[in-house]
Formats: sequence, structure tokens, C-alpha cells
Amino acid sequence: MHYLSATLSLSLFWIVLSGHFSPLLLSVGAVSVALVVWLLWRMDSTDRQPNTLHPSLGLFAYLGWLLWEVVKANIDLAKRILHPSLPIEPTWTRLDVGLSTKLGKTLYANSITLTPGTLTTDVDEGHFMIHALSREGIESLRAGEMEEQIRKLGL
Amino acid sequence: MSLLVELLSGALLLVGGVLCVTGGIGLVRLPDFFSRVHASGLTETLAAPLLLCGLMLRMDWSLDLLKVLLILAFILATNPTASHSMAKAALHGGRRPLIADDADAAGENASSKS
Amino acid sequence: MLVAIAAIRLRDLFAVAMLFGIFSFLVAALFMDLDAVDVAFTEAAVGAGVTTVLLLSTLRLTNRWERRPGHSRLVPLLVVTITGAALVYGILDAPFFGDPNAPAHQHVAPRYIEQGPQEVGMPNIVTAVLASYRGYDTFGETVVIYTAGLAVLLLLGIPDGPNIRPGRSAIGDQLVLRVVVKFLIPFVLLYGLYVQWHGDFGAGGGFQAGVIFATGFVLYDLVFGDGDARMAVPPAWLHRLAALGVLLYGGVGVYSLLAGKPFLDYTALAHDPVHGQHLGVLLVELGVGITVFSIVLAIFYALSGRRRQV
Amino acid sequence: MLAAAIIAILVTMALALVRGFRGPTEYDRMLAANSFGTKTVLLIALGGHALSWHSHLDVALLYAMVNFVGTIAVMRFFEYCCSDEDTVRREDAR
Repeated sequence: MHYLSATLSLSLFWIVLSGHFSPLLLSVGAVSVALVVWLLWRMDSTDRQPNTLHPSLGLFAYLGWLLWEVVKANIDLAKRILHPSLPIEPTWTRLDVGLSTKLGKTLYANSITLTPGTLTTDVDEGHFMIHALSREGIESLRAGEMEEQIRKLGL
Repeated sequence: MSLLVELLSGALLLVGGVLCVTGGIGLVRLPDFFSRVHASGLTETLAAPLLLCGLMLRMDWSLDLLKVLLILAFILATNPTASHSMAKAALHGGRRPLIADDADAAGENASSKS
Repeated sequence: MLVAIAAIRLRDLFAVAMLFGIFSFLVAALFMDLDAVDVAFTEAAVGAGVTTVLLLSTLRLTNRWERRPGHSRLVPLLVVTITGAALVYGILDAPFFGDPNAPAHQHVAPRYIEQGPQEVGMPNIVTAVLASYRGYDTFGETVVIYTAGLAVLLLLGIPDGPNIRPGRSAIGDQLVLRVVVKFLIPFVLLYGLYVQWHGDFGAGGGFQAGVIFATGFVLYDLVFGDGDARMAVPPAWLHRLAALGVLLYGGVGVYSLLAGKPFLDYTALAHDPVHGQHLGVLLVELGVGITVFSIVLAIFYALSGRRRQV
Repeated sequence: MLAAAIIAILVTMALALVRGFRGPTEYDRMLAANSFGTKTVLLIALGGHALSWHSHLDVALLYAMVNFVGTIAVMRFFEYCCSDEDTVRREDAR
């Protein structure tokens, strides 16, 4: 299953890159995808950490939601930077995280970092360390909407 | 229609450019490493999508449009990871963030800056 | 502008290892300014890519060496700076600096020459620039053989060699990095293959492809540790692959010889000369790609293995 | 507008360079380099379109990859090796 979705996304990647549909290039593409999947399998069997993120509708919905958050946070941060008196109050705190899977934690940590004004500096068992440029940033994370969204994805 | 697209892409490019420069200013202006990471994130998370979307609107319809999307996806996937890793590396290397109303940390930062 | 950058570069060579990254990008930006030729950009990009990664892995070595005097003698810091700089300077001129870079530089220069015919041909017919590939072929041949020679020299010249070190290295705490990198690596690898096969359509070709493909594994090595990378792609493969690439290249030539045509005349490969040319170019590029990939990765393994030993 | 955007990117690159040279820590330089790299990607994408090179997007994508790999490589290099002595020495040299 994991390799199936990998194969599909890689094939898509190939077609987007290539843009040529001659039989030669398509067959070469198939061989290439197979080679990469095989290498991926080799890597998986050495590090035993296969990825299991499948592209799904929910994921795209989440990304859309995240994008909106990012826009809002960006505007806020841009104002702070351009403001003559530089009104930032950096904080560095602990944020409890209930997500348990590696993928969920990764997605959450990256989403936090992606949102300007908040930055994940460390990922531990039950909590993250978050550096934030404003108190509002950390407050909104504490409210836990983002975590809830990720949980909805089933991670 | 084409005028509208033109205007829209112009607006996106302009806003993206402004944000990009803002991020750059932040990169120079902000006091310590950890806050600079935020500034860098600013240029990359919103400016890059805006600029690339503006570009996409100007391009003719082809698979190249999807390539722009790929670039965007790649930037959005790698940048937070890189930022996070850098922050983590900095912590690992003994840096501590500068925290508001923390005079000691501020003093330390100032001395290391000189 | 070039001079300014050269000056900056010199200063930073001594001062900040870090800024090498910026330089490759800066140089690329310069290439964009100077050259309006897309193929040249890929060259620059790949040059920047390889040089950055290899330089960094070299710098791990040099930096180690630079640090040692700093630790053992606790002389005033200024003296340490000077000796450190001198050491770095010395090391940079010594084979260690030259070795990993040699393939890159040796390659970039001839390839620029090759590009001449390529560029002439491309605007006319993008899909089949075969006639203009002729000059390219003879040049490509020399380049690959040269690379092969260099490879042998390199593999023998680095005494530590890429040997397998079982077990994982202890960088297991970067969860986010691991997951994301694992996610990205297949795409990097596939991108490398794409560049490999589309050499005759746009920017790209065997050399770049090999480098990008190797970059994927370098990334894996960096994040998952030497042990895992060597399990996934054992160094022993690389020796064979490097040889295989050259053999493939040579084989094409020998085949054309056997078919009664001059060495590396691709028209011998098929009845239709155009088709033969196409096939020949693809095969030869594949040979180049395989060789470059295995050599770049072998160098990286050699460097990282050495680093862990020090 | 495309020109304006390109100029904005160039300005940002210059600012990132300023940060890269000013330091003060190697992490700042790392960050500057990463930021600079992203700007290069954008520059190639936009500039390539403006000057209508073909396959500039491939180059941009390649740069995005190289940038990431480079950042990781640099980070690995600094994470377990040298942090403070290096800074001190560099500050001293200046």
C-alpha cells in the first residue's frame, strides 16, 4: 500500500517533469519509477521507518486551512517587523502535544514552523518546545485548533 | 479577462515582493537568531507562494504550471524542516533564545554580537 | 562584480565555512546575469550542487584538522586563527581539496565546450539535435574516459576507501528531519533520473543526473547516518557501477567499431541513422550518469568514513 | 510588475547577504544562506520567465533541492563539531 501510493505519486511527478509522452520516454519513466521504489524499499528495510502519508482529500483540506492561517500570521508578523519600534516579545515555552504518531508530530511541528511567528525548536515525547515572537502566537497554539485539525486526518 | 489576470498577477507579485523585502528587513533587524528564523520564514511561506502564483498567472497553460507548483511544494516542505533543524542545531550548539523581559539573555546576546 | 565576489570568496575561505553555500548560489545568480543560455545554468547549478556538498564534506575534514591544534595548544586565539587559516589554506591546496573537486572542474570546462554544438543545434530542432551531437560525442568520450581514470585514481588514492561500517550513527533525535527527508528522497532520485533521460530535450544529461542522483543518497547519509546509507547502497556496488558506466560507454563505441563504423559512430546502432544517433546518445549518457553517480557517492563515502575515523 | 518583483527579490538577497556577513553566530549565517538559496530559486523562476529561457523551472527545482541538501549538510557539520570556539576565533579575527 505504501509503495503503491509512492509509485503513483512518483509517476505523477515524472509526468509533470517530463511532459513528453513518447513511448520511449514513458517506458524509461516506468523503469525509473520502479528503480526509485526499489531503492526506497531498500532504505525502508534498513532504517525501518517507512512513511505512510497518503495524499487524500482531508490532507488537501488541511493544507488549505493551514495556508489561511499562514496568511494571517504573515500579515501580523510583517506589521511587527515594519513597525518602527519592533513590537516583539519573544517567548520560548513548552507546548503539550497529544499526537502520538511520528508523522502526526512531524506534520504538526512543520505546520507550526511554517506559520510565521511560531517556531518548533524541539520535538519530544509528549511536548514540543516552541519559540514564538508574540504571546498571541503561542496562545493560539495552546487553543489547540491546529492539533485538532491534524487529529482529524487520523494521524 | 486577460487584463484582469494581468492585474491580479501584478498585485500578487507586488505584494509578494513587498513581503519578501519585509522578511529581508526582518532578517537584518531582529535581535537574535531565533527571531530571525521567523523573518526568514516570512519570506518563504507567503512571499514565495505569492510570487510563484503571480508567475503562474502570467504563464501560458502547460505542464510548466504544475512545475511551478512542484517548486512551491518543495519550498514549503523543505523550509520549515530546515528552519526547525537549524533551530534545533542552534539549541544543541548551546544557543538560547532571547526572551522578552530577560535582561541576562539580552546582555549575553549583546556581548556576543560585538 | 566577479572580482568582488572572488575577493569575498577568498576572505570567507579563511573565515566562514558556512558562506560556501551562499557562494554557489551567488555564482549561479551571476551565471544568470552573464549567460542567457539555459544549459549553462544547469551546469552552474550542478557545479554548485556538487561543489557545495563535496566541499562541505571536505570541510568536515579540514575543520577537524583545523580544530586540533586549537585544542592541543592553548595559545592565544589570534595565533590559533593564523595557524588555523594557514592549515586550511594548506589543506585546501593539498590533494584533499583537489581530489573531490577535480571531477567537477574537469567536467565543467569540457562540457562548456561541448555545449557549443549543442546550442547551435537546439534552437532548430529541439527533439532531435543529433547532427550537432557529433562534436559532443567525441568530446563526451574523452570526458568519460578521463572521469574513469580519475575515479580509479581517486579510489586508490584515498587509502581509507569506502568500507562498510555496520551500525547506525547516533543522530537519531531529528524526527522531523527524518520523516521529511524520507518523504523527499524518492522525488530527488526521480528528478535525477528525469534529468538523465531528458538530456536531449532540454538542460540536463548524464553528468548532472549522476550528481543529482548521488545527492539524494548524500542526503540520506546525512540524515540517517553512514551506516544506513551504506546498507542501502553498499560501496562495493559503486565500484562496479563506475566500471559498468564506462563499459557501457566503451561498449557502444566497440559495437559501432564491430559494425564497421568509426568508434562511437551511433549510426551503427540502428538502421535508421537518426534513430541510431538517438539511441547512442541515450546509452552514452546513461554510462556517464552511472559513472558520475557512483564516483560522487564513493567520494562522499570515502570522506565521511574518514571523518568518523579522525 | 515582474521587474518590480525581481528587484524585490534581489533586495532581499542583498539583505540576506548582509545578515550572512554580519553573523554573529554561524547559525545566522546558515539561516542567511538558506534564505538566500530560496530567493535564488524564486529569482530563477521569475527571471527565467521574464527573459524567456526554456527549462528554467527545472533549474529552479534543482536549486530548491540543492539548497535543502546544502542546509542539511552545513547543519550536520556544525551540530556535532564546533560551535563556540569557532565563533570566538572568528570574532577575534575580525
